[in-house]
Amino acid sequence: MEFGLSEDQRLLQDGVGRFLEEQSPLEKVREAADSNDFVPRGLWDGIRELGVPGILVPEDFGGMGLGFLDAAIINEMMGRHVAPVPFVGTSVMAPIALTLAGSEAQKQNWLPQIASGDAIVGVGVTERIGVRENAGVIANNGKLTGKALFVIDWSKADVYIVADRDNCLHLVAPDAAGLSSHVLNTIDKTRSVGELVFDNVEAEPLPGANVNIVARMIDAGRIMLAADTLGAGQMMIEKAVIYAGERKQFGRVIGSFQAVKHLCAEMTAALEPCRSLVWYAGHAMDEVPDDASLMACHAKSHLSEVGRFVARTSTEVHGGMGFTDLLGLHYWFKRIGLDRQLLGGPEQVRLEAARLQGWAA
Amino acid sequence: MEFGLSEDQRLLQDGVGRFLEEQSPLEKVREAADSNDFVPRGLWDGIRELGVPGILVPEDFGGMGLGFLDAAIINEMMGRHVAPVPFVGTSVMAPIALTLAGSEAQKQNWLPQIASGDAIVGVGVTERIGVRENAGVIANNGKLTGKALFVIDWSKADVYIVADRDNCLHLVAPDAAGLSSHVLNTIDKTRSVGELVFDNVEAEPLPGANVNIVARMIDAGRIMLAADTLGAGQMMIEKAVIYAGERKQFGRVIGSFQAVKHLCAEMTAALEPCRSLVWYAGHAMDEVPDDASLMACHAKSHLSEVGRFVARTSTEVHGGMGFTDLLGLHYWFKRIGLDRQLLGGPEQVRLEAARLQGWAA
Amino acid sequence: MDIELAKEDEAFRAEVRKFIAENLTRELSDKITVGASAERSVLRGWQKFLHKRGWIAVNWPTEYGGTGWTAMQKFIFNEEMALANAPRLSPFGLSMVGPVIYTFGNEDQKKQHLSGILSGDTAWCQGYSEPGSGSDLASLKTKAVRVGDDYIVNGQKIWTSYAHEADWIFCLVRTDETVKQQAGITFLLIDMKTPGIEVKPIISIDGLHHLNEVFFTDVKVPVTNRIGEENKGWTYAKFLLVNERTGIAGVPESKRSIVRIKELARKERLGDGGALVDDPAFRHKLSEIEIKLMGLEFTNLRILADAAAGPSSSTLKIVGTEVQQSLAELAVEAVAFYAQPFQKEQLLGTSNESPVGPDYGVATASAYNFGRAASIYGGSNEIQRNVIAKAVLGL
Amino acid sequence: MDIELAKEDEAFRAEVRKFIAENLTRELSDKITVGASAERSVLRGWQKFLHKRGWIAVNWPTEYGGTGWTAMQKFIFNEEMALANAPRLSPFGLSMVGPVIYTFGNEDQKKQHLSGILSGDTAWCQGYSEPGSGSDLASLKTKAVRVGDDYIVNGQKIWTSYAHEADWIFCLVRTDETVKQQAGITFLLIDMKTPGIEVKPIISIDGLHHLNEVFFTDVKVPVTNRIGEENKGWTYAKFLLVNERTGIAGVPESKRSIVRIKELARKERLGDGGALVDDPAFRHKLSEIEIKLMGLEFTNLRILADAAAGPSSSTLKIVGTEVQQSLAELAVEAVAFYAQPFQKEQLLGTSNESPVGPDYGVATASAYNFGRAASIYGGSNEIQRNVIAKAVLGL
Repeated sequence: MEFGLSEDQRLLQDGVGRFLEEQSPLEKVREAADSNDFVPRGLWDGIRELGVPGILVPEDFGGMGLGFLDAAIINEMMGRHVAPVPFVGTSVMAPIALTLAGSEAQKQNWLPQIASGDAIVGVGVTERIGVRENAGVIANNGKLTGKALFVIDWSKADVYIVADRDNCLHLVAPDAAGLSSHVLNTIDKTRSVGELVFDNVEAEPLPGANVNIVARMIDAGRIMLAADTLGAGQMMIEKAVIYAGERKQFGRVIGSFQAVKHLCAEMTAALEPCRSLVWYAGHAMDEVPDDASLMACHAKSHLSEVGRFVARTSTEVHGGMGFTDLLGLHYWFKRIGLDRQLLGGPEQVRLEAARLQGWAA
Repeated sequence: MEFGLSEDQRLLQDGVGRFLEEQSPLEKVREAADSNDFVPRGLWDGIRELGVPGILVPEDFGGMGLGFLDAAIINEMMGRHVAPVPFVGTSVMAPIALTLAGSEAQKQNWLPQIASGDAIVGVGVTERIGVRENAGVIANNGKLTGKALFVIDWSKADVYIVADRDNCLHLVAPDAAGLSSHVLNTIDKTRSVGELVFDNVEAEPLPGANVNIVARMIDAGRIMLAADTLGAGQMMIEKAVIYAGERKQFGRVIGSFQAVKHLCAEMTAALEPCRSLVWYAGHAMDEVPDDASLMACHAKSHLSEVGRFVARTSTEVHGGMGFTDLLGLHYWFKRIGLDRQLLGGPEQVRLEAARLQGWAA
Repeated sequence: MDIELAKEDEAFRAEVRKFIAENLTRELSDKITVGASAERSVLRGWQKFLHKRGWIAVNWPTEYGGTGWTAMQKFIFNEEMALANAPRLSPFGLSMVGPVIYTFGNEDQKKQHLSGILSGDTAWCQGYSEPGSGSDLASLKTKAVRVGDDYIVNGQKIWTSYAHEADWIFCLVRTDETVKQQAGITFLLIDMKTPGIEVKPIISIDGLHHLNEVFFTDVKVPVTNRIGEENKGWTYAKFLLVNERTGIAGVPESKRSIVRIKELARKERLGDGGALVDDPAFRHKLSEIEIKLMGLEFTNLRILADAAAGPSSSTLKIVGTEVQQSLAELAVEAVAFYAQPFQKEQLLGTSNESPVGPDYGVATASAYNFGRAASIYGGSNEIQRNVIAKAVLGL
Repeated sequence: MDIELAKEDEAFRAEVRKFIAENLTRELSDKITVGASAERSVLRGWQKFLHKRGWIAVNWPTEYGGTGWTAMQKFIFNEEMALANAPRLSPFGLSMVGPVIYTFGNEDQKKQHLSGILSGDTAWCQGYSEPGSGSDLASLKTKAVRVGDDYIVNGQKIWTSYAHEADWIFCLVRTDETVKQQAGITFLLIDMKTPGIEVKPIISIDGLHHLNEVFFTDVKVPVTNRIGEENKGWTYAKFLLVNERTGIAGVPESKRSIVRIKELARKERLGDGGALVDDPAFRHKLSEIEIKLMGLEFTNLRILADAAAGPSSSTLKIVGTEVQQSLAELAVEAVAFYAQPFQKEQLLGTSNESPVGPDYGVATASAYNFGRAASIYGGSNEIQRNVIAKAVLGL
C-alpha cells in the first residue's frame, strides 16, 4: 500500500499547473469570461498539446489511458487556475460513456477526436440526479423529446451525450433538426453550461448504455468537481495569505493580527485533509469499485461545505477588495459556488450517500 | 407596548441576585454539592424570606401571585449563581398543577406551604415528553405502578406530583407504601433529580388534571431551564473576561490577545439576544397563550445551543483551569449541561416545535 | 412588559397598511420580491409618495420634517413596509447625513439640505473609506487645505455606493496631519458637480455597478460646507457610524426573507417529490435562524423600551448580518440548481422574458454573493468584535 | 497510489487479530467499550502481554526493543487495537520520554530506563506545564541549580497526569535565567521517590483524579539524570511535543467512537419510536464527522507515504481534536437524558450494580466534559493556529 501520488502523477500535475499558471493568468480568464469564450483558442491548444483531453481515453484510441486519480489531480489544477476550458464533460464523463457503452464505430469515431482535443462533448445527465418540473428527456422510436438542463461543456460542443429517462445514452448532433440549444449563463463565467430542448430530435443511441454507466459518469463528474473545489480553495487560501501579508491597517499588515492569522489557519486546517479524501475517491473509481459511488458522494458534499467555508473566509480576509471585479477573487468564489450545485448539491448528494449506506429509503 | 422589565421586576431580580451573590458564593455551592444537600438550610431560609418559593402562588394562598416572566428572571439569577435550591419543580411546576388541577382542599393544603417554603414538591413528568423502555406510570383504581425518572426537586420532597400515562396528575407521599425512591446523581451536583418506582402505590389525584395542564407545566419548566442557562451563561462570560484580564502568558494578559478577545465577544454577541427571547417566552405564558408552547420550545432549544457554545468557549478561555474542581467553573458548565437535557433535549424540543407549527406529524 | 399593542398603535398599523395598499404598485413590490434592484427613478417615485404623506423621515424630529412617531410607531412602520416588499429608501441622506446635519449643522446648512433629502430630489453618497483606510478609518488621507474661504480637497475615496447617481457627497477629510489621527479630521459636504471630482465604477461580485471610486483633484469646497468645527469631524463621523450599524441589523428585511424562503420551500420539491419544507434538516436550519432573528427582534423592542439596557450596536450588527447571511445561504440551498443561472436583465428588471428556473431564483445567488459583504461593511464583524471586547467587556 | 494491502500486510493483520482474540479479555474490552477507565493494574497486565509478544514499542527502532515495523504495520496494529477496544497504554514512557531517551540520552540512561518503560514496570509522568506557563511553556520557572554533581530543583509543575502513580517524572527546568527563555532550559529525569517531591491531586471536571500538581522543594537530582546538554532542553522538549500532537489526532480512537455511536444509534429510540439512526438530522451530523475523520485517516496514510508532503502536526491536532469533540457531543445527543446521571462507581468499573440507563450511557457525559480539554492540552488549538499561521503560512 502506498497512499500518495506516484512520481509520474506529480510530474503530470506540476506540468499542467505550471502551464495554466503561465498561460491562463487572471487577465486571460477575464478575457475569456467577458467574451463568453469557453474554449479559448491558445489555451485550448496548449491543453491539447499536454494530452489533457485524452487523459482517460484508452491508449488504443490515442489517449493517455490514465486513471481517475490522474484526472482528479488535473482538475484540481483547473480549479486552482479557474481555467476556462472544457474538462468534466468532454474529458471525463464523455469518455466513460463512449468507452463503456459505445459501439466500436462510435468509439473509433469519437474517442480519438476527444483525445486530440478536436471534439468538445457536452454532457446532459442532470435529470438523472433530480428531475425538475418540466425537464427530462424521453426517447421514442429513436427520437428525443424533452429538455436537458445544465448540460456541461455545452459551448462549441461537436456532439452532445444525453441521458434519457430510461438511462439510455444518446449522441446528438448540435445541428440536429428539432433541437434548440440555449446558453445558460451562470454565476461562474469560466465554465460553459447550457440547455437543450428536444422536439422529436434524431439521435444515435450508445448501445451498451444502462443505469450503472450513467451512475459512473455522475460519480466521476462529482469527484472532478470536488477536485476543482480543492484546487480553487487552495488558491483562495494562498491569495488570502498574500493579501494579509501586504494590506496594512493600523500601521501593520493585517496578517499580523491574530484574528486574521487564525482565519487563515482555520482555512488551512479545514482544506488540507480534503486532499487525501479527493485522492482516495479518484483512486477508488479505478481500484475499489465498491467504495466508488459512496466516496464520490462524500468527496462532493464535504468539499462543497469546506469550499464554501474557504471561499467565504478568504473573501472576508480580503475585505472590500474581495467583492470587486478588479481583484478577480470572485472568479474562484463563484467557481466553488457552481461546483457545489452541478451534479447535485450537498443536500441531494448526502441523501444519495445515506441510501448507499442503507440509511434512507 | 413596553418590551422590558418593570421597575418592580428589576428590583425583584436585583434583590434575588444580590442575596444569592452574598449568601450562595462558590464555597457554599461546593459545600452543598459535596454533601448532596439540595435544600441547604441557611440558603433556603433566605430564599423563603424573599418570598421566592411563592412567586407563582396566588396571593389568596399566601404567595406573591406574580407571573412567569417574574419567575424566569428569578430563575436566571439561580442559574447565574448555580444556586443549590429547589425552584423549577417546587415553585413553578407544582403551583401550576395545584392551581389549575387541584381541588379546593388540595390548594388549601399545599399552596400556602409552597408559598412559605415549608413544602418541597418533587415533580415527575419526564415520561410525558418521551417514554423510555421501561419507564412511565400507570394509574389503576387510584393506585400507581411504574417508574418516574428525572423527578425534579426530588430531594427532601414533602410530596411528589406525578403525571401518569393518561395525563392525570397525582399527589404521592414520599413514605407511601410500595414507593421506592432513589437519588439520581447527575453531572450537575447543584440540583436534585431522582427516580420513583411505584408498586401499587396509594395516590391522590388532582381532579382537574388533563393533557393541557401537563403541557403547561412542561412549557413553564422549559422556560425556567432556558432562563437558568441564560444566567449561568452570563456568569461564564463574566468569569472568562475576568480570567482573561488576569491570566498572563507571553508577558501579557491573555485578554490582550485578539483570539481571546474575539472568543469573549462572540459569546456576548450570541447570548445577549437570548435575554429578550426568554423574557418574551415568560411573558407569553401569561399574556399570549397562543404563542406560549412554541416560545417555550424555541427558548429551550436555542438557549441549549447558545448555552453549550458559551460553556465551551468560556472553558476554552480558562485553559486547564477550566477543568479543575479548584476554580469551580465546571458547576456552571454542568448546570448548563443538565438544563439542556431536562424536560427534553433540543432535538426533542425542536421536533415538538415543528409539530406545533404544523411542520411535522 | 406589555407586548399588547395599544389601540392607537393598532389604528396606526391599519393606516400604514392602507397607505401601502393604495400606493405600492404591484410592479414595484414584485421587483423587490424577486430581489431585483428597482431602478433609481422608480425608487424616487416611491419616495415622493411617502414624502407627500409626511412619512419619509421616520427618525427625525418633527421640527425638521420628521414624523414625530413613537418608537412603537417606527417599529410598526418599518415592519409593515418590509413585509409588503416596499423598496428600501437610500439611507445616505435620510439615515446618515440628514441626522448629522440637523444635529451638528448650522441653520444655513439645514435650510440648504434637509428639504432635498426629504423630497428625494437630492441624492447623497458617503465618502468615508479610502484605499488605505478601511477598518482603520481614522488613518484617512484625503486632504483638505484651507485657502481663504475654501478648502482645496485632494485624495481618493472608495466603496462609494451610488456615487455615480449622487448629487452630493459627505466626506471625511484630513485637515491636520500633526495631531493624533482622530483629532485632525473634518466633515465636509461636497457638491458632486464641483470640478475636479471624478467617479470611476467598481463592478462588484454580483456583476453589477453599485460601488465607485471617487477621486478629488484640487476640488474647491466652500468653508460654509463644513459641518461643525474644523478637526472635530471624527465626533460627527462616529455618531453616524453607530446609526449605520443599528440599521444594518436589518430585522424587517430578514423577516421578509424568512417569509420568502418559507413560500419558496413550499414550492420547491425534493428528489423524492416531497416539498422542501418537509425536509427535517432544512426545517431545522430555517427554524434555528428564525429563532435567532426572533431574539434579535425582541432585542430591538427591548432597546425601544430602554436603550440604556440594550446590547451594543456592534452586537446587533454581528447578529443581524449573521442572520442575513444564513438566510441568503439557505435561499441558495432551497433553490439549488436554479440559484446558479446569472440573468442580469431579469436581475435588473429590464427584461420581459421569463427567467430560467423559478422567478424567485433569479437574484438568489447574487444576493448570497453580494451579501457576503455584510460582514465587511459598516465596520467588519472582526472590528465589531474588537469593539465589544473593548467597549463592552473592557478587555 | 496503491491502497491494496500487500499480502504480508494482510498476514500481519491476521496475526494481530489472533493475538487480540487470545489475549484481550472480555472484561477489559467491555470496560473500554463503556468508556470506563480501566484500573492501572489491569492496564499494566495488558502491557505485559504485549511486551512478552514484543509488540510494545511500535515506533521504536529495533535496537532499543522496538518492533521494527513498517509504517503500514504500525497503522494496521493501531487500528486493530482501537477497533477491538484494547486499552490505550500510557503514552508518557512509550511515546514521550522513551524516544527522547534513545535519541538524546546517553548509554547509561538508555540502560537504566528503556527496559522499564517497555515492560511497564516503570510508570512515567510529564513535568512540562507550570501554573504560570501553559501556552507560554518556555516561560517556565522551576529552577535547577547545580551544586557539585547534583541539581537542586525548586518549583512547581501542574496538570501532571497520573503523577500520583508515577515512578519517574521527566521535567523541564530552568538552569539559566540570564538568556533568552528557550536557551536556559534543561531536561531532567527525576525519581518521584526523591525527598522534597510532593504530589497534590487536582480533581477534574469529570469528578475524577487524573491530574496533579507536583511541588519540588530542594529536590536533589544527580547530574547524570540530565538528558543531553545543559540549557539545550528546549530542543528535546519540542521533539517530544511534535510527537505528542500527532498522537493526539487519535484517528483509531475516533474510528472506535464512530462504531460505538452507530451501535448506540441503532438501539436508541426517538420520541416516535423510530431508531435514532433513522433520524436524518442525526445521520447528517454523524456522516459529516465520519467524512472528516476519513479525510484525516487518509491524510495520516499520506504522511506514511511521504511525510514531507503532509500537513503540519498542528493541522492534525486541530482536526483530530475537533473530530473527537464532535463525536463526544454526538454521543451525548444520542444518549440524551441518560447522559446526565453521574455514576462514579460504574465509571471506575468498581460497581457490580447495573447503571441507570443503558450501560453505554455511563461515561458519555464525563467523556464529553473531560474531552473539552482536548482543544487545550498538547498546546491549545488557538496556539496551534498561531503555529500554522507562522510556520506553514508564513504570517
